[in-house]
Amino acid sequence: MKSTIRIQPEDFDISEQYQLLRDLTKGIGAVVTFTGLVREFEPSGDQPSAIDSLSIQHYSGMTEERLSQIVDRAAARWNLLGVTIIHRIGELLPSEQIVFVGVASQHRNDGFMAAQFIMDYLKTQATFWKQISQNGRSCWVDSKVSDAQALKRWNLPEDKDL
Amino acid sequence: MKSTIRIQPEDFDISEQYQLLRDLTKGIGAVVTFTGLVREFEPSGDQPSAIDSLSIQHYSGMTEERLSQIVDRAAARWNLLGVTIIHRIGELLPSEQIVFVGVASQHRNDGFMAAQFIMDYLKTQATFWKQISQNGRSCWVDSKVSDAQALKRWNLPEDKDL
Amino acid sequence: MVKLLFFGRLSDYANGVPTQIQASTAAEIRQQLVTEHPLLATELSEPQVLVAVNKQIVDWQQALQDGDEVAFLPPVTGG
Amino acid sequence: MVKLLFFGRLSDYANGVPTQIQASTAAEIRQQLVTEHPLLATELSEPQVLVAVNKQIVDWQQALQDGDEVAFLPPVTGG
Repeated sequence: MKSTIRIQPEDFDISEQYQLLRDLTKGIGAVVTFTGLVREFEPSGDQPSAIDSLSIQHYSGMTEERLSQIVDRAAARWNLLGVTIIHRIGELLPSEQIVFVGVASQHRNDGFMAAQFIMDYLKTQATFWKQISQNGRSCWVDSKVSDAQALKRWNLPEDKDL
Repeated sequence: MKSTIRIQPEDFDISEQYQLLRDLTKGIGAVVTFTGLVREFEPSGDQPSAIDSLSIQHYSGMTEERLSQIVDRAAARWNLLGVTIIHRIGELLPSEQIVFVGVASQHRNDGFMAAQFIMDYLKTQATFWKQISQNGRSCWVDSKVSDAQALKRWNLPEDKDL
Repeated sequence: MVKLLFFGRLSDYANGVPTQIQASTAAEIRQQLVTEHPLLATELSEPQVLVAVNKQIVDWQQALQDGDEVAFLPPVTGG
Repeated sequence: MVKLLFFGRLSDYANGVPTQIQASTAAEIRQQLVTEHPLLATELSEPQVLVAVNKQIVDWQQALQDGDEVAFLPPVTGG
């Protein structure tokens, strides 16, 4: 299983990442990709309001280590041939790409499960912090209860200490 | 919700399809893609053996109708902004792309769920038939029990009559 | 007369089968094929084989209309 | 001496906080900040704030070693 983890200010090209996964080995039957984008509107008080930009901070060193643990856990749980995670940091504009998760596997279920598992853990366990700039003001984004709940479906007691 | 369904002998470019989905509306926060590829080895008797080619037949007219019903059901169940399905027909070589499902949504869970739902239904309800050429012999591929079982998780009684 | 279509492994046995036939149900079509196309008729008797009339899945006993398109579908294997 | 790092919303309150400090536990660091950086100390008291020592999550009471990197982490919001 080949894994690639990158944290970078630069944008990424999903077709390049897809090709790298596809070219890994001859047994690949399924490639699942997830790309997260900056939504152009976010709730502000009661209603959605356009955002100016998003800024992402991270804890260099710890983030890479956590993402690599998440990938190891996914690889222990499903039959995977390749995993790529790319997460951008710094200032992003509306509709820009934030995060890419790509999983290559023999069969589709492994790819879908692993991609969801990685995103659920990334959202709640990887040391990134988002600040949103909206109506001329900057605010740190609150963590979402729905993200914490999404973790529960994987139901691994030892995941708590990740 | 914008949907695109294409059945074609030609190959497709996932970055082009991804861009089309991404450009649909300003509210997109997540794009999930699934790509199915021709595996270079398939079981033959007891052990895996290299395949020469794969040939896909379909029932023109009925296939499009079924895929469009599948997309409608997914769109009724999850909050989706765009769906694209491309399925190739005719003669394909090892490692070639067979099928693409792309889903754009505000939030990641809708995209992941809809992409899996569409693939599960496509595998068991869309009128495609695969023939595999291996060791100089052509065989029609048997339907898989695991695909029929994957359907059960969606647990919709009315899906039976699709 | 109804139009006949055979897909997947059924198409391997459909050589020489008329593309149009006179029949009042799909079950009757299968019956008509027993003598001259026994292998195809046997395949059609597999319980997983479905019948579509004008691209809708129907019962083997549904009454056919003149001009209907009757398709015999083994389990699908796309994706 | 241990090295201090503050992330997310905590970093907004960390202006003027020394980057190195003498302390035997993370809990003691918080205590030391109460007088001169009361807003930061209040934020650090939020139950969701975690402490990492040398990039591993630890208890607030864990004994610190000279040269440790002590990071204060509010709930993460990546992806």
